[in-house]
Amino acid sequence: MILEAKGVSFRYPYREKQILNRVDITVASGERVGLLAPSGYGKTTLCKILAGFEKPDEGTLLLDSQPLNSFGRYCPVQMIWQSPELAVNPRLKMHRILAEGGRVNRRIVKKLGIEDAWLTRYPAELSGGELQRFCIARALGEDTKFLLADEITTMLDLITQGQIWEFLLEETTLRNIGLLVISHSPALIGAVCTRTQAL
Amino acid sequence: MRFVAKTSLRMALLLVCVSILAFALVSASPVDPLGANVGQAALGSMSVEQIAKLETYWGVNEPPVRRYLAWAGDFIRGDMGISLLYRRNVALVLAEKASNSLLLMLSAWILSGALGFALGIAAGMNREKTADRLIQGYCALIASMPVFWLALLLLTVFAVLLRVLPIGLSVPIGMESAAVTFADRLRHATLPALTLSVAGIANIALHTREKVIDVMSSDYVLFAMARGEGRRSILRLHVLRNVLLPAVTLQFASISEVFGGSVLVEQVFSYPGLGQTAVRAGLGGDVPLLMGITVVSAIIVLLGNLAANILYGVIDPRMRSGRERA
Amino acid sequence: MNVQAKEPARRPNPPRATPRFQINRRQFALILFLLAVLSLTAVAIAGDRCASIAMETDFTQKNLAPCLSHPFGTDWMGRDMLARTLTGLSLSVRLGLLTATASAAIAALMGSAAAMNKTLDALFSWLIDLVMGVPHILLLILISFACGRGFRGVVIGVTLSHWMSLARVIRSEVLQLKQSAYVQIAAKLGASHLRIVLRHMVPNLLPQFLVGLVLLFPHAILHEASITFLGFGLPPEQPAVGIILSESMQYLVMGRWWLAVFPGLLLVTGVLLFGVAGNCLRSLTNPASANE
Amino acid sequence: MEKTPLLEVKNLRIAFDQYSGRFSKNNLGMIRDLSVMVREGELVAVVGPSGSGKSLLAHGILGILPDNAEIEGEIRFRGTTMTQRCKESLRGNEIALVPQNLSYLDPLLRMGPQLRKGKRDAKSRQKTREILAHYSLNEQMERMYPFELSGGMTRRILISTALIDSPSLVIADEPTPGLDEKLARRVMSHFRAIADDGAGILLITHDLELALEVADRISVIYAGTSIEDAAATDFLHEETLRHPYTRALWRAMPRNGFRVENTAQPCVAKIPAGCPFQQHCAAASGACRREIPYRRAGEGFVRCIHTEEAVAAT
Repeated sequence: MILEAKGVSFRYPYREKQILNRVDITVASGERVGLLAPSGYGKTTLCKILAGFEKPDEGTLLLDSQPLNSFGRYCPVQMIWQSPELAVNPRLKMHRILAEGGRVNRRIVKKLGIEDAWLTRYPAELSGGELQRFCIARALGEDTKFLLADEITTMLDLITQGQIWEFLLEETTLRNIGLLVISHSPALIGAVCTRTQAL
Repeated sequence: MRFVAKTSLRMALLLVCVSILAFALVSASPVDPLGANVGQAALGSMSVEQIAKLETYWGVNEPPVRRYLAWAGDFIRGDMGISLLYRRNVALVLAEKASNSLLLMLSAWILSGALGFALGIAAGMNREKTADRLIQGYCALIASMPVFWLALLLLTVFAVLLRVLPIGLSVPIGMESAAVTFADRLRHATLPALTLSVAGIANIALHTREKVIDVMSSDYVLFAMARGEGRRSILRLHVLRNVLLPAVTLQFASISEVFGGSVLVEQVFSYPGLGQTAVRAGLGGDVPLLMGITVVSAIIVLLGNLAANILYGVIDPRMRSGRERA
Repeated sequence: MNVQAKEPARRPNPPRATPRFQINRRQFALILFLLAVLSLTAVAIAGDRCASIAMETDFTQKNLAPCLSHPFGTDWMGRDMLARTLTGLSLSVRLGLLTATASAAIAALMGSAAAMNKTLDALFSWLIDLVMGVPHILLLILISFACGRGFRGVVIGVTLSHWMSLARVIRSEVLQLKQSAYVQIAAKLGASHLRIVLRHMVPNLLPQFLVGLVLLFPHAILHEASITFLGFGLPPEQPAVGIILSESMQYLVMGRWWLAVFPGLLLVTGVLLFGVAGNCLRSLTNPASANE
Repeated sequence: MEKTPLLEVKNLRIAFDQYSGRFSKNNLGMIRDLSVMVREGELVAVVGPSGSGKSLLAHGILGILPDNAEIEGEIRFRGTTMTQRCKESLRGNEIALVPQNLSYLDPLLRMGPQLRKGKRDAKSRQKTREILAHYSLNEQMERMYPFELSGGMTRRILISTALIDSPSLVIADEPTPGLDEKLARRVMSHFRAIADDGAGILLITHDLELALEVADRISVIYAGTSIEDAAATDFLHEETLRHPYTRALWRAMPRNGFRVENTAQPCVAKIPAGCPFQQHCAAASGACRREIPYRRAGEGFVRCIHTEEAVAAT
């Protein structure tokens, strides 16, 4: 499968700055594309557009030549956010948050190092790194074909970072998932990606 | 400048809507203007022609929209109609009553604002200490107290038991209006104004306290402490600066509360101001007077809101530049 | 609790109170809340029971100062003031319940509708500004006037003039939830509209709504009393607190202070209890210290 | 032989009273046993995973912990023990803090008075101008509000707030989160320059790679406990590091192969007695559950019973 954005432009309402200006990007299944750009270059916005959270002002977004919303309710392109604290409902226990992603494979939960004791806790009782693991597991439902990782380990310490990336490489290779990695660390992108694109 | 113009326009439109709403409400009333003002007995003894003449005078048979337009047209020309109770031009009645109320409301507004702000700062800076608990307790008590009961209490204590202040009215009874001195008027306004002030403090004090606590637990005050700034410097440099604007804004926006309070207080003290007149107009079915008071008070309230909006929009640097960018 | 604090770690937020009082604060709030609710229920029932005593006139017992058999004294018709006040307060509490609930329902409806649709939102903010443009008491007078005074006028007036601030809270809360990352993500994960509302929106809104509802009671009760006091509310034969206090005015000058002081005191206590209940509920559901 | 110790923190413990259930409370130790030392002209980086209580260290030294915090242990400045009053008199002149981000500046105060803490005398004005000039910020900056600053300006302004007091100790609390690499490097070089001018710097960060570029020594924290203190040069090779967690950290660095193992910190309420890392350590034994001293090892310190020095000592 191929996820492609063509000539995407975007600016937030009431703000002058054009965030994205005619951006093209393509990610194919099994590919790991690194997107390298300094802060403030609309990387997160591009991610949100690719995952269908925002509509571009101009340009098209196609998955295998079809619009994204033609794939049913579960979106085959899933995004993992920079701050996991915002991505989970603070009033739900972790096992229910995990269940939001449909049937999440036991293997994924195990591989990510999610401990059983965490499942009965609330988000506020877990650290950022632990929460991020849940968000990743949740985004890896059976129908996920593309994964967008927006600075997902920036706030984490090196070891947690490494753990998460090791898992993601293995899992996306196994399931032939296309991965878009956004980071401002060239070292990380160099270690993880098969191809780099500048914005 | 465009912002001010835009806000003013919105307020003017709102005023029109308020008058429509008020007119709709008074028109919906089952109170029969003829019955209420001429009296059922008098009505019974009148001839059909006389009644018909009166009906045209009150516009009973005209559709409400036409009546409203006629009223609004007159109003813009400065003619608010004739008060049924006072048998005088509404504008004249309102001018007289408003001058009485103005003294009362303005002094209460300023006094409660200043005192409330000071108490709020004191409470917020001494969070969870005795001063704070006392102020909070006072505010909770006042907020749970009907204003008119507070007025009754003060009246009992100062006018009935201690006899230091007059019971009511704006001037001594039976005195020629020429002989009334400003001191007399002041003495008569003291109790009502005091009641209004005491009641008005709670809101602004609690609000200011919340803001002070927000500021005191902000990162920038933490950093100020880390930089060795003392309590006094933090108060002067950060707390006052960040709390004053919202407090003043709130005070402008709370003019409606002061007016509401004055209605009750004037009733208790038989103080002949706008509030008491509103009650009489309502009870007596005096539609032109009621409409006049509603529109005038709406003007006061909306001007207060306008002032609040402009204060925020013009003074706060963040809002200022946010608008320029937008 | 939030111990493995988020990075960047800053001061752990809650709770900020002094440690001395902290141990029991939560339990204390719960107990206080239950006590407040219990005593208000007791008043509502007691007042209803004394309704007949409140109407009994006994001219041999008129104008009595507070004594053992009549703790609140009697009025010029020899009616027992304690019974009258309790009946009045009971009426106030029940009226408050009715109007505050109706007002909160309007608020919930208006607030969530405004958050869902832009046109409705503009209309909504206009409507709020409009209602707030008329001083509260004057609006009550106008509505009461439109309804021809009496019970209906009070209920409609108080209901229609109290929904604004809660509606604003609900609106901004719904807007925030709609914008929140986790709700958007839930939609992308295939959750249905209903599921999002039930699982993400309602649980987050409910506590706010309940607290707002309870804190509406005091306002509703005070405004009902005020408008009745002015003569626009309940009819004079009804033993309502507003009526009692309004009648007491003419006797104050004669030194019959008990006619005003005790009924007012009881009303203040009732209103305070509602305030206490609301604040306890708020601190119990406060997201800053809840759920840990 | 060594430069004078400016700041010594010994066996610091910071705990909080917090609600653990709906109605019950307990006392949680966020910092359990932390020791660190900064000498004049030295840049020491305190590095640890998220939630290891690093920022509290800064707040503890400056005496600005929230009311419900308890603090134990010893903090010495130039050899004298710091009491709360002593901290209050030292902060803002001898000791300065460089905060994380813009939220630490008063949004309604222009930068000039903000930098001078409201002082109006000619001397402070002069000093403000000098410092702004030093960081190539122009004088118009003084008229600006915090929200008007750009990203790069913000960093320089935040550092300026500390230097206005000519402190002998600068504490920087996560000064680079969310910055791109170029900007982060530049911020770090500013700190190096300040240290080279003679001040001691305590740099609190989770970014080990960046810290290694400028720091003289690295102090590693795990689960609120100091586990190793080593010269930055020790991080060139895995063998010169002493604690198994530090070694795991080293292996996880992208340049050293990005190898990872599970090192998740235990939840604060469930940290075992003895070595906090024992659950993930291959060499863990029963002895690791006993109290383990923070002992000198070469130029630094380590808290592990398995290091060669420790074995040799017994």
